[in-house]
Amino acid sequence: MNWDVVYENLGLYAQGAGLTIKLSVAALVMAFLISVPLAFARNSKRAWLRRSVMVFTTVFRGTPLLMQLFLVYFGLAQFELLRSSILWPWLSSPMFCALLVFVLNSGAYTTEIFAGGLRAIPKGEIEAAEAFGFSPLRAALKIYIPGMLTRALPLYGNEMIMMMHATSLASTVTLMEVTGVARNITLNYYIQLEPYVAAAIIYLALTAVLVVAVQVAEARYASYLDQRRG
Amino acid sequence: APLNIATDATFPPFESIDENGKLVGYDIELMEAICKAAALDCNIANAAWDGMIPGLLDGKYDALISQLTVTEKRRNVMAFSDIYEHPVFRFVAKKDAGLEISPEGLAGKTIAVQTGTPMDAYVTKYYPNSTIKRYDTGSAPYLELTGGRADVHISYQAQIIQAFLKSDSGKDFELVGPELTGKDAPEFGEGVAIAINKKNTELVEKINGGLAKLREDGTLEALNQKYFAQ
Amino acid sequence: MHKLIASGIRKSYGGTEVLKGVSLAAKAGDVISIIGSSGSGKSTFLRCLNFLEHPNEGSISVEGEELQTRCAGNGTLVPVSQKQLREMRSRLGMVFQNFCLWSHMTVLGNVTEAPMSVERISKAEAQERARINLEKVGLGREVLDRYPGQLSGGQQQRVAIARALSMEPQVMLFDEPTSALDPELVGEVLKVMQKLADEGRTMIVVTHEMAFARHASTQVVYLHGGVIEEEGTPEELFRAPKSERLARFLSSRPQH
Amino acid sequence: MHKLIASGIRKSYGGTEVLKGVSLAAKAGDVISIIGSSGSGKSTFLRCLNFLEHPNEGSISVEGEELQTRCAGNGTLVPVSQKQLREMRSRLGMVFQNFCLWSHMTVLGNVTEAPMSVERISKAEAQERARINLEKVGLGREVLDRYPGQLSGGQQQRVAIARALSMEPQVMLFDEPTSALDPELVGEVLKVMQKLADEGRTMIVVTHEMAFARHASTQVVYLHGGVIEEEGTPEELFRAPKSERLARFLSSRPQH
Amino acid sequence: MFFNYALTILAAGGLTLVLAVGALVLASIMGLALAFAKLSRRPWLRRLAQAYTFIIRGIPDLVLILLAFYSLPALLNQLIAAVGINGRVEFPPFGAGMVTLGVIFSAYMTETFKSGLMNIPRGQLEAAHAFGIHPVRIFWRITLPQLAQLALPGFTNNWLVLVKATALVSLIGLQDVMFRAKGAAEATGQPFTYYLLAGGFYLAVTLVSTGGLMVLARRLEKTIHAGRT
Ligand SMILES: Nc1ncnc2c1ncn2[C@@H]1O[C@H](COP(=O)(O)OP(=O)(O)OP(=O)(O)O)[C@@H](O)[C@H]1O
Ligand SMILES: Nc1ncnc2c1ncn2[C@@H]1O[C@H](COP(=O)(O)OP(=O)(O)OP(=O)(O)O)[C@@H](O)[C@H]1O
Ligand SMILES: [Mg+2]
Ligand SMILES: [Mg+2]
Repeated sequence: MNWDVVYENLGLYAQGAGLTIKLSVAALVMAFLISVPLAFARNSKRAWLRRSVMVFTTVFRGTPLLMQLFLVYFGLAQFELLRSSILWPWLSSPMFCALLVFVLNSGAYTTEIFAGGLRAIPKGEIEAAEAFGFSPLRAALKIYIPGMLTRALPLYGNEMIMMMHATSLASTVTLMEVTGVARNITLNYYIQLEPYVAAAIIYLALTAVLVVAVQVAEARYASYLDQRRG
Repeated sequence: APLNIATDATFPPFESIDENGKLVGYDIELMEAICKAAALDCNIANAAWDGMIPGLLDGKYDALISQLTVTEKRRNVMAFSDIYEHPVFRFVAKKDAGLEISPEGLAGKTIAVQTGTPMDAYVTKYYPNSTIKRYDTGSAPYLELTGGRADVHISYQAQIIQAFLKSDSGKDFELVGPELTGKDAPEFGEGVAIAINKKNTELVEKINGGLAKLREDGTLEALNQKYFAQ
Repeated sequence: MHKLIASGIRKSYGGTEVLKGVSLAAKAGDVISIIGSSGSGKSTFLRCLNFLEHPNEGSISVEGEELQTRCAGNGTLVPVSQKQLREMRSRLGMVFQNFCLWSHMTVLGNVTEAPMSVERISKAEAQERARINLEKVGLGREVLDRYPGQLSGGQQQRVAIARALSMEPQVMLFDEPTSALDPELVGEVLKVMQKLADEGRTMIVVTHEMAFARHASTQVVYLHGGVIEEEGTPEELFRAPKSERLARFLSSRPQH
Repeated sequence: MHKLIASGIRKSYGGTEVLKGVSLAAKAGDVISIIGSSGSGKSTFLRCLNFLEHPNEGSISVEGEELQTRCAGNGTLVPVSQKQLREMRSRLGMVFQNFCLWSHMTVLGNVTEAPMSVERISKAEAQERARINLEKVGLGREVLDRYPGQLSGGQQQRVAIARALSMEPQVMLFDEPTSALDPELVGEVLKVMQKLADEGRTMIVVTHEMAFARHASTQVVYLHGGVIEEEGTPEELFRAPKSERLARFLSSRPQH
Repeated sequence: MFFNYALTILAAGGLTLVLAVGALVLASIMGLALAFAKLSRRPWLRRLAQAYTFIIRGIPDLVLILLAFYSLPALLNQLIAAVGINGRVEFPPFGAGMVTLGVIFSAYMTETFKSGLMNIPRGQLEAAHAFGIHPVRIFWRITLPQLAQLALPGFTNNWLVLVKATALVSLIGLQDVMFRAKGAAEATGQPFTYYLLAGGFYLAVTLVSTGGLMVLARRLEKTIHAGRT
């Protein structure tokens, strides 16, 4: 076995893990923030709003993330007009492009998850809030969002993990996160198993953090879903 | 059963697919000729780079032909046929960019390379003061050149001409700097050869036999003429 | 001034008309019982009063202010101003037939949420009020931190009543507020309602408790098939029902 | 032979013991009313009878056959054989306090599902039975194709009763079967239950209807705080309650 | 030229779809079983399912497929050699790819189905049990129709990710849409053209499948949420 190769490159792995965490956290936080309002819009009574959100989620869920990243990072750069615009300093940065795409992509999936959570709230509970004259904001904060999040937690946990794995695509735009580091080593040392297993261990550890966080949140906030009885 | 030979057909003019999905290119023609000369029953398959070397080590593939440069490190894990070609490496940059191709001249400039290639190893070692950006695919560095994110790119001269300079987007670019070969830096390797599973010494001999025949009857020379004559 | 006026409420589901023009006017301190057989439209009417169900026709005013409505595409009335609707609703407390407690909140959360969110009173004050109201309906401190799913049916119903009380509304709408309660508690809850009535609070109560309708209300409305078949003081209705249907309805009550 | 025997049923939630050893025996034709204040454990006990709630201690036999149980890790009893449990349950019909109709099935679907699934009778036969039972509880053909969400509270409750009847069970367990009904219907449904009793069917009824407990049952059990505080014939209990608590419970019933 | 390349790329669509559908069936069946295990009363079963979903979701798909296709047979072959039997284990790429994808997505499906199951009103299941209906029958008649509706958003998400994850099988020598698109992109130096074409293929699959699932959802929603509360 060639574990010493991994050992020699531990520094690279640490940097890669740092970047993976940075990308995941930033993407997840921003995707969360855009998904909550979009989930409401997705269930809106107004057809045009509902449909526009649906177009967004369909396009971003419907095409490969790699392609989205490719188009934004390499594609936009081919337009002379953009290169000379004030947006260029951002668009020329791989970090910005990768984050933009991750947020939109994960936002699309998360929107659908949250929208489903909203639909699972018993109608009577919503009517009760209406009957008391809750303002839309208060009803959202106190009734809809807690009900939605607690019901969507297991699915949202899935999405967080998938998003974290998906950050591995950042290496296609030169951001050396964990998978990129592992790939680099396999290409340079012609060993396949060890570098990827090392990467897997890092992902496993990060996943453990997410899974435990979701479990704690479930136990703390979603336990009421277990206790209902007929 | 026929021999399974893999190639990563993303590197014109050496190996790529034609519009019908058929494998074409210098390496492909050579391999077919070798098989014929050595009376081997061969099946050349298109494979992803990341799965190729494990496939060879694992016995799923009997040989690889994919412009593999022979290096010390690679010899540790696989066997090679006799060297059949000594590739020329060149830098490419925008016309009239006035770059001086030397470690000092490219200091502070951005060099794009494909990850894990001899070119990567070369610039990593000799251009410490340049920013080196690494990409998964052969074409991405060209997009970076045209998009203005990279100043120079280094690759196989034949590939630069075929994949970039001949195309529309490459019309503003030109080859720059000296022609580099294995004699200039050990990173470029001893030359290009066919990789064969270490245990299969018999196949190494058969392939070398075929190669020798091609050398004698002028087929190899004809191939070189066809692909590399300027 | 009337606390609540509903006039000419009509409501259809699909093709069938469930309410065929029902009107009602309640002054301060009025306790109006709505009785009638199952499926006669009692719940639907009560839900129209605070526009949880959009009627097809009719109008609602609370404390002299009429809710502005316009006709939507599907033939139902919709409020012109959501703000006005909200404002109006906050003056109407509602106890649902099937409780509709917020399942993700504890009992304390259920009872403190509305005053904190709508009236904007402090947490401490809301909790104080919650404790008083829960005590009124006979619930002790041990249930405060339970979720609705961990309560017995009667406990849930009482939390729903306490939740409605917590808003100190001008008009209370009750949909069978004692259905899941044992006689002892029925007595207790009715006493609470009586006290509210004495305080001058207006109440509209859909009920199957004839005893309550008879003894505690100032007016009784008998709904049948989506129309008011008969209405009047409890005296009038229970002593000498004019309609034959009402007479039959009243006579079939279990013999004691 | 006893139709149903429960002995020494104990049940805790977390730390609190809700049932502290409750026993009951019902012969053919017995109508046993379980009364008691809210939270006293009535529903829990009824649910233990068909093992929807796993008791911590105690045993259940139906028609002389005892349900085999063993102690699970968490201190509750679990059935040894799921098949035996299923077989036993199919002889016990249950009407839930909050109906628990299957929301994705129409009324007809709700009422035909169990006999078709368990007894394996034909669709036509099940539908025939369904119509008879729905008629018994006063529901006409117009509700057959509605979903539970489109029914009034009373209608839902009656569908739940019809659903339980459709299994023609040996023993019927009712959890407040008339809570959402108006007096007229209460009368109707009680008549149905009376008829079932006359047919010799055994019934165990958690109820707040003292009239029913008094006039229709052969035995009354008063639960308080998880123990049987008093039991006996309705005569004994209603005429001369021995326990002071029961006396208070009975006296507080709304005055007519 | 474009036309022929496009045909070559789209011809791989069949492989992508068959692979994805096969993996989906496997993932759904396993996911359902594991979801029930996660909600089981038996602690060991719960923990087993938890460990499974944790490990499978924790390891990147790429690593899992490399391990399953290259390392696992190598290990088996070493074992076989050690025992002294003559012969070699070799996994067929198509089968191995489908099974690996199925296993990976079964872990995600587990969470999806679990949350759906938790949102079915408990009382309705209790009612079914109270009549002595057989659990299998309860599953088909009561649980599944409601689960189908509740789990649909998560299920759709998983399916869409799965369709695109089939691109991983290029690592084990299979040629899917993305692999061919990359081949065409590199051969012609026109990456945008061919990646957009591949994107169009996936989008079409998405539109057709979400359209179908939406019709299904609407039908289920009509029945379950008809009326109030
Ligand atoms: N899941 C649970 N967790 C904790 N406590 C519970 C749970 N379920 C019920 N309880 C408590 O157990 C006690 C008995 O409940 P049960 O439902 O049997 O009462 P009940 O006699 O049927 O009352 P009601 O007449 O109001 O329906 C109540 O105090 C209730 O709060
Ligand atoms: N969403 C709906 N779609 C179709 N019909 C409905 C709907 N909601 C209610 N109905 C019907 O409207 C009628 C009136 O219902 P409502 O709930 O107002 O009755 P109710 O008087 O409150 O009866 P109960 O005393 O049983 O609660 C009933 O026949 C009911 O079936
Ligand atoms: Mg009603
Ligand atoms: Mg109860």
